[in-house]
Amino acid sequence: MNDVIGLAPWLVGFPLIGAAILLLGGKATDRWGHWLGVLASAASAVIGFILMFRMIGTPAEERSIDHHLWTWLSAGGLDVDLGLRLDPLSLTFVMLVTFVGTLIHVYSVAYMDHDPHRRRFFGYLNLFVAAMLTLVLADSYLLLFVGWEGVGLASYLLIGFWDTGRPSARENAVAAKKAFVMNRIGDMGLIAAMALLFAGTGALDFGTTLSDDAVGSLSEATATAIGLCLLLAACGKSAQFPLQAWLGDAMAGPTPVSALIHAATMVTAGVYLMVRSGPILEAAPTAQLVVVIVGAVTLLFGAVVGTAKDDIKKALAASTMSQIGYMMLAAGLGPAGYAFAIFHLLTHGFFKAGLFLGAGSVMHAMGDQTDMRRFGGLSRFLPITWITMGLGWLAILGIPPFSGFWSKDGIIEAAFMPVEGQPWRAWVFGSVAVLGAAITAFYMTRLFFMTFGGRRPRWTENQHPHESSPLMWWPLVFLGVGSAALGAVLGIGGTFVTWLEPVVGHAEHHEPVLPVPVIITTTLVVVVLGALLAFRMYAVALVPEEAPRGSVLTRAARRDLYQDTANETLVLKPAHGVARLVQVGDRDVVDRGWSVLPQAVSWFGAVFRKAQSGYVRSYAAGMAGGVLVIAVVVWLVVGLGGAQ
Amino acid sequence: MFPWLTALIAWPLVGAALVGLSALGLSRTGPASAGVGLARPIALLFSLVEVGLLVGAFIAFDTGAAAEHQLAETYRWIPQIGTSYAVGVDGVGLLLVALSVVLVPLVLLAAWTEQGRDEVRLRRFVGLVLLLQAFMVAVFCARDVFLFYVLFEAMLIPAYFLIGGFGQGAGRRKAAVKFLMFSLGGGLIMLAAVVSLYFLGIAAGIDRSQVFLVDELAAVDLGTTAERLMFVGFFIAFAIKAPMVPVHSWLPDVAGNATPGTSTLLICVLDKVGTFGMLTLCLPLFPEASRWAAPLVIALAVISVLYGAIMAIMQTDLLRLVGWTSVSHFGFIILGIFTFTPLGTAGSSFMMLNHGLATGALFLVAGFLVSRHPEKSQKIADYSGLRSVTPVLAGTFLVAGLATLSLPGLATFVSEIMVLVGAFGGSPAGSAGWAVAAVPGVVLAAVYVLLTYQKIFTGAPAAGLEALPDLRLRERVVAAPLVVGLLVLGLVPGLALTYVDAPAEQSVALTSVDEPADDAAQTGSDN
Amino acid sequence: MFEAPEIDWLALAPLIVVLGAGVVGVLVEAFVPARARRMTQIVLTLAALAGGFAFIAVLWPQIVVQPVQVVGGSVTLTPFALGAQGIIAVLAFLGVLVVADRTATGQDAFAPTASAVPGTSYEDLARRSGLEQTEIYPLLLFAAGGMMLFASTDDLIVMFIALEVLSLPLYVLCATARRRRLLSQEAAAKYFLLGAFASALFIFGVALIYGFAGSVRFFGDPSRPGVGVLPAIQSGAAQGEGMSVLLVAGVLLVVVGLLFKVGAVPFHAWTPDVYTGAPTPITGFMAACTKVAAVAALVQVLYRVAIGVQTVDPEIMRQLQMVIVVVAVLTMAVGTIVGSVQTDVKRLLAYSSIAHAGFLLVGVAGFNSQVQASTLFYLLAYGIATIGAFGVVTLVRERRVTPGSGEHNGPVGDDGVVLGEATEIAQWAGLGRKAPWLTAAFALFLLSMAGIPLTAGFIAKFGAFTGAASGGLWWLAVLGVLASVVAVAFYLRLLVVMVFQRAQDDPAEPLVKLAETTPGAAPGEAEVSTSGDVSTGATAGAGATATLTTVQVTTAQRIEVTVVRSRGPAAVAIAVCAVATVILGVFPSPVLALVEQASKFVP
Amino acid sequence: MDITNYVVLAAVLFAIGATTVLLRRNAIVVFMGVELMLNATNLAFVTFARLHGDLTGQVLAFFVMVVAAAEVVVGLAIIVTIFRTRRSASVDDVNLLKG
Repeated sequence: MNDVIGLAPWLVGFPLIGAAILLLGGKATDRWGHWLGVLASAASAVIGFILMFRMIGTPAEERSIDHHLWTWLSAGGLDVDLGLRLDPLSLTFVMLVTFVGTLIHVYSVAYMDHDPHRRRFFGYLNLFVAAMLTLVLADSYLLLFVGWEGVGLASYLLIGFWDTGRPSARENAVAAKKAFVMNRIGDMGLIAAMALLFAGTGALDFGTTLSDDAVGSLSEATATAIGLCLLLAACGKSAQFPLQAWLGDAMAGPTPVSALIHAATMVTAGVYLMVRSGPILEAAPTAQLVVVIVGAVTLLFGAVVGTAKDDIKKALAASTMSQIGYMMLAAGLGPAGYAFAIFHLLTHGFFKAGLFLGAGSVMHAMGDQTDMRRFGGLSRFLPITWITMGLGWLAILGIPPFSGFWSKDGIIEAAFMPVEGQPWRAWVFGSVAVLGAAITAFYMTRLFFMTFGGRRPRWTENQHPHESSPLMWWPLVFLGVGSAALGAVLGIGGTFVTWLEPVVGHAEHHEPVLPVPVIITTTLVVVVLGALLAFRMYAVALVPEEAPRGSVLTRAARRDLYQDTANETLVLKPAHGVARLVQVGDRDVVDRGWSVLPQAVSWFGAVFRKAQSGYVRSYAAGMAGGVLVIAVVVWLVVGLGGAQ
Repeated sequence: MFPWLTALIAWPLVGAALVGLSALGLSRTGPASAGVGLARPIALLFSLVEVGLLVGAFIAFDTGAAAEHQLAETYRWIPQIGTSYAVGVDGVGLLLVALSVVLVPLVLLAAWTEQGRDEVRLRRFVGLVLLLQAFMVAVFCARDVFLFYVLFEAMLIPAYFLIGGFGQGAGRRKAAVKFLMFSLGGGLIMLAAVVSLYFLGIAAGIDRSQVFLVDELAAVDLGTTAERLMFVGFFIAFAIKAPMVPVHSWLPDVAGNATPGTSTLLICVLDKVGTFGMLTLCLPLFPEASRWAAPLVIALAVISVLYGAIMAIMQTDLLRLVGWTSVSHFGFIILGIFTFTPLGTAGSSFMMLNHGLATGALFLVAGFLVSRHPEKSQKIADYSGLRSVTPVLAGTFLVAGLATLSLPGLATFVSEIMVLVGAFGGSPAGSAGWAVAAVPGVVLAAVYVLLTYQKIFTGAPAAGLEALPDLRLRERVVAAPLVVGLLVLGLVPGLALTYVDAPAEQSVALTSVDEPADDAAQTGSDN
Repeated sequence: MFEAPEIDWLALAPLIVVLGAGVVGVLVEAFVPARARRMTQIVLTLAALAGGFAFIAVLWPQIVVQPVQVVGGSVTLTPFALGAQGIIAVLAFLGVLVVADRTATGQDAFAPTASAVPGTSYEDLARRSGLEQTEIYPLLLFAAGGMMLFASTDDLIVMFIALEVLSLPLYVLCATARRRRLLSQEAAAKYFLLGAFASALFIFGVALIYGFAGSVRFFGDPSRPGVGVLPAIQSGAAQGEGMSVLLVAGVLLVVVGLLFKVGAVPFHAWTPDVYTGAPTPITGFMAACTKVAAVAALVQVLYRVAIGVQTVDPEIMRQLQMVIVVVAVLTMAVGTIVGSVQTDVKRLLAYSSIAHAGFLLVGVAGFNSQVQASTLFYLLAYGIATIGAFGVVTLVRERRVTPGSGEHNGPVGDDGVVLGEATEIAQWAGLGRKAPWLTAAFALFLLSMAGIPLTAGFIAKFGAFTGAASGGLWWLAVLGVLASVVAVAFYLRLLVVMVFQRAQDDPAEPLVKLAETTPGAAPGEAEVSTSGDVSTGATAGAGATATLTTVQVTTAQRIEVTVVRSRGPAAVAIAVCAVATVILGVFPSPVLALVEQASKFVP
Repeated sequence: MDITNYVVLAAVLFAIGATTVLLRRNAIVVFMGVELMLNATNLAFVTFARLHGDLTGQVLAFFVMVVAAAEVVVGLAIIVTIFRTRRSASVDDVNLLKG
């Protein structure tokens, strides 16, 4: 392992250099820039593979390596090295990011073919890959934060990629800003967590802070505070309730971006953070509970929103939110859940990326139309897309043996694990997980059949759907295969769980409150029921081209359960009020307050000036008066005093 | 040993004299004199040679003893008043000297065409800039309270003329006066404290002819009441300079009316005197009073952080907005200093440097933008959709903006996190709470930077702006060092932290409760 | 029995040279032909002042070691007194340089015949025949001599004589302005009446002190031990209550007389009017030198009284101090606050002078010999800046221009008619463009007066505040600080106009004040001439304010502001003042060392 | 007769002189008020000289007289000049300078 560890920095280095060349190189790189981007990402992927295989070849207990690069920050008692931590967890992410990332790079070459700013797009993509790899490879919270905000920046740039020159340009820019700002709200949590950690343990690197000694030295209150702060950060990044509002708008970015950043990788960083910080969360059961609750709430929230969305990307975004809810739920369950959280993260990365890219392919074919009510009957025209998306659809539904089944089922089982002293938890969260699976089945089936099924197309005029270029469908094929097989490959025999054990620890096996076969069966039954319902409504029945008014719940779900309204009323308006108050206060109180001084001087000046009347006699009177006053005062004070 | 600091101080003075005095001889109606057009190149040359001198100073500086004041020179200046020409820098001072030395050539370059072809204005402008530079360098080197005070006030004069004489806003004269009145008001309050120090120093037995040496005064116990009063005197002056809410009112006006170059020098360098003074004068001279005042100071600092950020969000004028962001950042710096942790103090010291680079970049790039507008409008609403028109300008602006919002990977992040993390463990009561209260500042920063970017650079290009030229080579040369500096210091902050770490430890040691003394007392009582 | 007193002629030499030259100057008026008279007078005056200063320099080492009482104390040369004399000599020298400058217009600031009624043909004739009043030079010498004596005597009656010797020439000088004659005469009348009133108060105070002590000398005559004010106080003669009242009232009146000369509130009212009305070079001379003499005398009187009283009753001493403190506060307040609303440059400088009197008194109130010496430095710094500033004012003029004639493009003095000084602050707009060097110098003087570091004024102000603080008057120092903030504001206002504002007659932006706005008269003159009409009727008329009665401003003409070139002396004076302001600000050490030596009041 | 009475007389005369200065408009009369104050001073000097048995006071009175004479010369010259210009000797008319 040590002979290849020197390659690790190049995981980040290649895409970073790629980004630098593409962004600074200017028009000179326009012609070949996209291929450079692909190459940089692919190079990372190759290094990732090498490291991965070497890691597999090392004994389990040696699978955590901290690779020190240089002393980053050493001042005032805080010593943080700039170093990389290579362990099964980070390498899993590396593989996901570089492999899926490279596929998406390739896809984008074709997808962005007509965009005059393709080079810039690849620059941003490379920047994202570099930042995401920094995030997962960091060996300290501080460096993690660099990647954390780096991906935020890349996300910002990519969501707002079309921020000029289109009718929707301003909205895209606003969406980008919204994403970044909401992420920043989460980041406050990370900053606060770091402050607490430094105060509590005197360090910020994983090696120290997550060690048993350090965690043991934290009081439960501190650990809870840290855990909640980390959760806030994770909520921001992973679009978990209550910071979920940005993700839907983030679909304003080009579809490969949605696939890579807002489905497969970046949004799952919150889960990574939770799993990485496992030892701290385990010391804070309350925080863990909150994590689970957040996961459960988001799971349902996203699922409900997903049922009503007609925009294919927004529906997928809601689905992403919901799936991450699953992961978050799992991450809150302790060691039993960690592995499945990451497992689901991995499989989700594949199938959701595939679904998004498929959606991109559909949009490409339909002239950038995203409204599913304007699709229908596309399976004939886009066979490869249809099949690969179908694999993704089965995967997300959790139909055995597709990959989603292996990971999601693990989470559902874990959710049914009893918790000592709190018997209600297993039932509540288990049921939520099952319910979520049913709704997922409904909305994904709806999405699938509204797009590909249906008895007649609902296209607008002049649509000539066609399969996309090989550059686009080959990645789909790869992802489709992954969606189909990855779960089985890693899931059978617990390979993946074992692989992660060095990081997340071995989970004591408890029996769920229900027998496992019962859980599996129940889940499958409700999933099939949900899918059938959707099939009946959207494949068998005619889908109207204009959305019917719908029930109260539908309308609410279409508007994301009024999340923007809530934010508007609860946060933005009061905040704006405060800002106005400050502004008016600054102008009318502070600034005016200071200007009172010169005004007062001028006023007194004008008054005293009148004494300078120009009349000699009044001047003389002033003098005489002055003499008299002084004399009287002196006489009163001194004269009387002298008489004694 | 070569007197590096004196050379650094004197060299711009020579340049200022050369260029500035020749400007006085020119009147617009007068005949064209020799050397027309040479003012800018000569000034630039001087400022670049100054950079060379700075390199020499850095080489001569021993980083192993960064807490000590090195390159020191002490000569009697006015023994009757007790003041000496005493210069010397510790790591923090050296970094700030570096900031003042590095920014000047960039500002000169940025303002290359700003004053048009008016030779008189040009010469005066560059002369004043060099003069200001000499004072700024000197003030960061001063190791004598009186000398510090003299420079503290004297540098207001070139700054005043730079604001009032060369600004682009209609209110520049008012702004200049406001700036000077606030600064002088604070300065004169400080003068009262300086006068007091004179007597207290003599009373404490310091040689009358050198009573103002900081090192001597720092060793004196002034007595609680006197110390507190004097702390207040010094602190008000520094707070006005810093600028801290509620004595910040001059800053937005200046930022909105001065030229971007002036604002850069003024807000990014000159104002650092405030925080520098807090760090190197208030803490060592008045440790007890600093502890006493810390809770209030911290509260005001955090209020500044939020207040400045909120006001920045509400601005409609681009340059005023940048000014307000500085109020916010100075809040962070002060927070770090007055929570008395090595980490926070080191972070504040580092932030003084970073803020200069980041906000300087933002001011200058904003200036480039404004200079392109047909009407030189500073109204944010007058711009739109410029990313497609001037992509490089947009990118540079965004990078500068990201530095302002302390994006990790850039130097500003390192310092900000150091301040926040350090402040959380601060010793004054309530530090942790105030530190947490300051954290939303990072969200507000994101809002003001990205909102501005969104309004100016995204959407459809505004009418009349469709054909603006992108950044010219000269302008790129200005922006590049700042951006590179921010990146390099972000990735290898150790380059700068080696200079600030030891001084930070030392100043925190000064303000911590004197444990050795307590020990001595205990052993004394044991005996 | 009459013994011829032994007289230390060397100690008197500075006075003798200056006053003697004044007498010679009178003779020059009588005997030297008119052509050569002016030059002779100027040379004589400057030589006398330089000679006087040379003698002071020669005396210095000796006096520092051993102060001298000449003629039993009529002239008491302590280092402090000699220092004051030296400063007066230097400032008078610079002042005379400004006075002597006729500028590019070829006219000095003085009326050809001050006694002529303005606007009469007689006056016109005098102007045409090129008459000049060279008597001003002997008058200046007498005034300077009087000031030097005023600052260096222990004898109150000599002080009174010196007061009159310095004042009477000044009254006359005030009345001699070439332009704005009405204002000049008014200034003289006010100065005279109020000055005489103040003198009367002073001398009555002297009489009361004489009544108390039987002597008008503080230290007394060495040949008559036991006789003198201080011995009288100390010998316990102060036990009787009546006597004590005499002393207190007497000292009070004497101090009031001195405060009048200093220009302290409430005895300041003459200052703005006289400074505005007097010919500007005289204003400069008077503002600088009189202040030195008056403050030096005040310091010595107070200090001597303090020596006496402190031993007897420290409480009285404290009361005396409080009087000075209250006056100082009032003076600072009025000077700065009323100054901040002025619109005329000379008047603004006059209020500045009042404010500075306040700052000086802040230092004086410390009652500490060490610090009183720094008062000398203050006086020097203030005097230099004042003379320089008024010197600049003499060069900023109004000029009448007839548009369309093509004249106004030519150099100054060739065409267009240069009128009086442009003293409205608004008229100074854009001066920085027209005359950068002059503006720079003026800005320097303003900054020095404002007490900005690296100028002499700052070191001076520091000394004053240290003085107050050393006397335990911390709060007074703080008040002084606050007042200087206000003071800064009004210097700044002028600076802003000069440097930043665009001139109203800037060709680039023709915002010309056309004469139509005030028909028949130019703005600069309008106010004065109409007022003149009110009081004097048709005889005086518009021309009453200027000797140039033949040139009328027609509607087509306008007034521009211009800077006339100095013929040399004023430029030299301004340059010297500017350089000295900087040197005293940056390297004050040598002068401060001298001043420290001067911290001796006791003979 | 008690010598104090002379002092009191001197004070009263002085006060009358001062009042004249304050109350009368005619410049000449105002100036006469000043002269009266000076002469009151002379009376005081002489009285005190007598009191102390010291000749100095009487000599001082001469000095004061000489000074008074000199003041008259200058003062009347100024007043007359103003009168010739303005045809008025009222001090209240001379108030162009104010503010």
